[in-house]
Amino acid sequence: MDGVLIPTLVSGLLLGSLYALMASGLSLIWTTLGVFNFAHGALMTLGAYIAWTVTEQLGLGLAAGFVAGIGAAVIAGVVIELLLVRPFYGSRNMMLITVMTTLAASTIIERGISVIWGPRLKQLPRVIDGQVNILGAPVSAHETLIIVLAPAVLLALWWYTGRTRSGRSLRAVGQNQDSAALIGIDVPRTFSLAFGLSAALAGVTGVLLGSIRFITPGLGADPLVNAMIVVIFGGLGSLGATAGAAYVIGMMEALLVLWLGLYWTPSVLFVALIAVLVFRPNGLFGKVSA
Amino acid sequence: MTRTQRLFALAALVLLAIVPFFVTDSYTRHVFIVAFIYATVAVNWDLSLGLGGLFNFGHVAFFGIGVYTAAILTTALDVSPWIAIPAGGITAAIAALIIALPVAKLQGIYVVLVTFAFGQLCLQIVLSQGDLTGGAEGLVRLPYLTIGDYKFIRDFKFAYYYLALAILAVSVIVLLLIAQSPFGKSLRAVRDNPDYAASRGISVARQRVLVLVASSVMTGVVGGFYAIYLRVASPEVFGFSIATLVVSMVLIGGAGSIIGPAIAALALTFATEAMAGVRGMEEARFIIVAVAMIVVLQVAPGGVVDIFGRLLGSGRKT
Amino acid sequence: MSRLLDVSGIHAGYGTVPVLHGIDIHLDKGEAVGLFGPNGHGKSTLLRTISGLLRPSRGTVTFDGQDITTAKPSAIVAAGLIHAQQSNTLFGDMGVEETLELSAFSPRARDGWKDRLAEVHTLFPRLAERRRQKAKTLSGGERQMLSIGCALMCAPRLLILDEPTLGLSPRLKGELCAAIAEIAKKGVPLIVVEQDVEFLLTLTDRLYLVEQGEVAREIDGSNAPDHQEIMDMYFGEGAH
Amino acid sequence: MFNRRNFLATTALVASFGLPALAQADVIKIGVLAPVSGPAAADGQEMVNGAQMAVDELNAGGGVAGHTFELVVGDAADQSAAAVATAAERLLGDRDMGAIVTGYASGSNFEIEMMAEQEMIYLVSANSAQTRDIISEDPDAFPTIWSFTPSFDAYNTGVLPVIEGLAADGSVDLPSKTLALISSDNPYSKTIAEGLVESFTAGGWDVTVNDLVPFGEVGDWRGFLAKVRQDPPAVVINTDYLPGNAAAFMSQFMEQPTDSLVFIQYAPSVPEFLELTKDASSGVLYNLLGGTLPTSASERAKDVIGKYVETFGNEPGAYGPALYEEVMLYAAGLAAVGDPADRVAIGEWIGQSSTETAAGTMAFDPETHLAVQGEGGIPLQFYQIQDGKRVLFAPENYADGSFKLPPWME
Repeated sequence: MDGVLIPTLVSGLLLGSLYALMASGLSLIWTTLGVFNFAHGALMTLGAYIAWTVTEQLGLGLAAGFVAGIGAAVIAGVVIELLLVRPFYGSRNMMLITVMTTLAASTIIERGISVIWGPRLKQLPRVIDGQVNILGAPVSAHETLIIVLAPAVLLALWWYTGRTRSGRSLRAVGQNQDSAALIGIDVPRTFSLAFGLSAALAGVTGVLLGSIRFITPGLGADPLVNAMIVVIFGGLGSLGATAGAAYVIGMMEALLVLWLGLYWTPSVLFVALIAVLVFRPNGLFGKVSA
Repeated sequence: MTRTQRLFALAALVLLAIVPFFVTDSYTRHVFIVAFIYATVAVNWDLSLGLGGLFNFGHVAFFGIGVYTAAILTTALDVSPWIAIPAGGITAAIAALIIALPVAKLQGIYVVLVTFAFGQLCLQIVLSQGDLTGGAEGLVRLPYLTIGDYKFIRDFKFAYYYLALAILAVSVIVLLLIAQSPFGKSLRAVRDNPDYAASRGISVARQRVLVLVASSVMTGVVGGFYAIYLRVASPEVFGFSIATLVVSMVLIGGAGSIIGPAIAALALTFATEAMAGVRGMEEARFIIVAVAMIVVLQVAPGGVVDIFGRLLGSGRKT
Repeated sequence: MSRLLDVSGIHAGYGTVPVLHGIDIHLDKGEAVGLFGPNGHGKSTLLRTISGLLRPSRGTVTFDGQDITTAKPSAIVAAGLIHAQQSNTLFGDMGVEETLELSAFSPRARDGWKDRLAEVHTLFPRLAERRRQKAKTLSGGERQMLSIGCALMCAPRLLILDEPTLGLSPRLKGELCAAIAEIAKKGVPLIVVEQDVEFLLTLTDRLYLVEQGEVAREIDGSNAPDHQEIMDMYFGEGAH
Repeated sequence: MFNRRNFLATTALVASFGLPALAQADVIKIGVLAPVSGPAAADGQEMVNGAQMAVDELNAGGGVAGHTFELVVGDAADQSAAAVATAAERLLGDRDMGAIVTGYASGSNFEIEMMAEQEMIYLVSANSAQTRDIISEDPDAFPTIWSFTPSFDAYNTGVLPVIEGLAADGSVDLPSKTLALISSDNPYSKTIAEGLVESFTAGGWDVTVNDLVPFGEVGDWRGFLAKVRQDPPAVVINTDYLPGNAAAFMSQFMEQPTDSLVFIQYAPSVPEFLELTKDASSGVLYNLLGGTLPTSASERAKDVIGKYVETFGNEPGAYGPALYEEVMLYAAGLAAVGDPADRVAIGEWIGQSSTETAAGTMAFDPETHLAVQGEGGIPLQFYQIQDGKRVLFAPENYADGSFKLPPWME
């Protein structure tokens, strides 16, 4: 069984890492603004395309590509906040309206990418070539990097929101906007900050994903669905709950693939998801009462 | 609904009813039929989304369930398409009851997420039950409608046009009646003032179950019609692009107004078709629809019907 | 004496519902002023307008010679006008110490925040005891202390307290009133909203009675009412 | 099934104002029904390019029988029934439409019946199983519908002889007759996988692993590969045709390769697959039915690909040349018949024709309206990727190289 189990666990870890990176961005915006950003996947895609253009077309190297890709995602994220989210603050159905506007943003970005870059597949070079041996299972160095990098990013995020002034201000705004404003926090600017930071996470995920999968205009669509499952499982609450849920889902998915085959895995995940919500309406790690 | 609006709706219906006598080409009639289908899905979605304030992201799944009900009944069980079409409404209502169980208890974004997951689950089931559903390929060559010797595919879509229009008209009338019933009023009251429910002892859970089931029936029926009309059922009906398109119709038309989404469905279908004829606009037309939706949400949150209402000077009563 | 705060002719409300109908109040440097009046007559709305949470439809607010009518709340806080809200729940999932640290947010408040933290701890020893506890686990009185503590961390040049003793037991209320008196003694200009007019009379120089979104009466040392009069003001003439 | 002659009789009355009859226009429109937006846009735009290239060439040469051509695109978008039907209706409604060409528009080819009802020339270049199922019941009812893709049966039966041939001539040493197979849940991959299993078991082989993945993006194949590594088979086959999935499969296989031949359906033929997998794919086998022949093996292919690269700046996949050839074949039919309004005659002429195309000799089976496969028809081409190049090693008459032992088996 060892020969199968270890690679499966590594798969689970890799999936969990990718989900954690994506879902933490979603969760960050949700906890700060109460907005669910359906354009998160499209921001990932945008980051990957910009990184590809800078790396491959302009030939400026992968490092420059990464910076440009993440930067582009951040700019797009802030623009979405300014144009598509900010006008609806305080309106009765803000949460639902912003679901629609961010969905529209994702259409615009994805279709726009298709117009600009054309439909042909692209791929970024890997950050590191070669292989690493994890407990006897060979894994590509690039994927190992993702497995190591994701927890590091999450830790940095945790440290940032817990220990720094601007990070704490994000949490403060998420918990009580009026009180935050009354101790001098610029609430709208904090919203932009949350969107920018979340978009940066999307960009990071995008460029990492862009070198293990082909880059297409729909690169972010599937991961977005998975990240949504993660945040539902996690209960959209804290960073810890989201990250925990990400790794639980990643492992579940890998083990389900092993036991049931890839075929039934998505259906089982969806059923599990709906079941979790029936019994725990605020998610697996969410608070029991609303 | 004011007298003006009722007159307007009646005039529109009469106008649409005489269209086939002037529009004789199959293509334009087809675009009308597709617009009626989308309009039916949109107005029913408006019941739960606009009037009920329930963000049911799985509404298009009811449509897909209707599509596959009709397709499976006619192919696997040789049921007459005349029975298969309304059967779509029944299965869609059953599905609505099932999804209402978790939805009744959930709040806000969780409603969005769980109904979205429901749509994805339907898609997965269709893909995995290939023997019955045809899997990713779908089911083709479904039987078409006939009355005696009269074949619906032999009249340049004359009869299909009226059938589609009838389904839409029935939907709109039923929904307007619901909107004006005590149930519709309590829906709006709860939507606008959640505390009202508690003070009046209204069961929000029961309301949600009712609203989901009510909005699913005609959606399933028109799904059945879609399958029989195009003679094919394929899994794209559960996809994101149809959901996005129809929800833009609801919002551009004006959520909660019933008539608005129907107008928007016609307008958007013809507008995107007009753009489809232009080389190089293939992606851009989707961008234009998305931008239009954003602009409407920002400039006229009540939708185009609200703009018309203001122009006509008759206040919108929802 | 020079004017610190001048609120003149403010009209404000929520949506289409007007609450304030041209209210005027003012405060001089070194002064403490009380506001009282029946609930729902616009006291909190007035404070929200002053601190920038609500934009008035008409009228002006001037703080220390600067027009802050349309300023952002963060800019108003940065100028030193600090407002501690009624029944402020603050940040439920944040620790006590963390909240106090964060409250020294504006550039002006950052200087000497450690000294001020020590002062807050001296004023409210309980906050020091509870430093690791999350705000939502605090009792009502402790929450009020934290709210005032946070306001002090902002380095106020004018401190507005909205019903700081609301819903507290007499013992706790006494404790808080003493702390507020302590703050006033240090020379921080205060605007305090309270139902307990007698406490206000001991604490402040002047009182405004706010009714129907207007100042119904201004009271200073020269026309201080007696207990019966206050009760009448509150409950109307026919309340007995 | 409806019958064409019945159809004409029942519609004769309305036909006078309803049926779009081709006017005697100087400009004949040629429709491309293709997914030019959405997830399959890469294929769709290549289809448009190929057809455009043919139209431009025909017009530059002065047109055919006094007519010049204009291209009209119908977007099949996400390939939903509504999108395909609407686009098809739009093209069919155009009275100047002479023919409609495609690689594929819907997954089910249901639009074939719409085309047949209007007696529209419709040349398809994919989904031959669906085309056959629709046409074979009553081939006479579809005189204008022809498939450039031959039956996929050769995909099922053609692999085993080639692999056993390699073992027989000593090119590779197969330690056992075992096969591990994984497929994706779409009709194309699944049908081929089932056919392969049947043909290998009939040949006395053991299928040790037979897995299925849902259709769509699959980034992680390690579950399947773990089973492969536990008990290494002689041959590993993946019939998932999506290039992204295939690339992930190959790179994950190469993390710890087993002593097996690796065969992947279709995906390695997509241009990007090579650019992106680089050395990871060296040694992998694939085959193609109806794909463009290598330029070294066919003058025609060299000519068409050369023109395509010159016009659009990149190597085409299979659909660019296919649509080019479709338009060219229609033009030849038009030249022979002369009257663009007589679409049935042109369709019947196409059915009788036998032409040299970039994919091989194009002739059609009257029973299924599919391109004829094998000798005198479309060959099943076997390729191996060798150091970033595609090498055709079977059949021999088209070969431009020979099989080499994959690097991981050396």
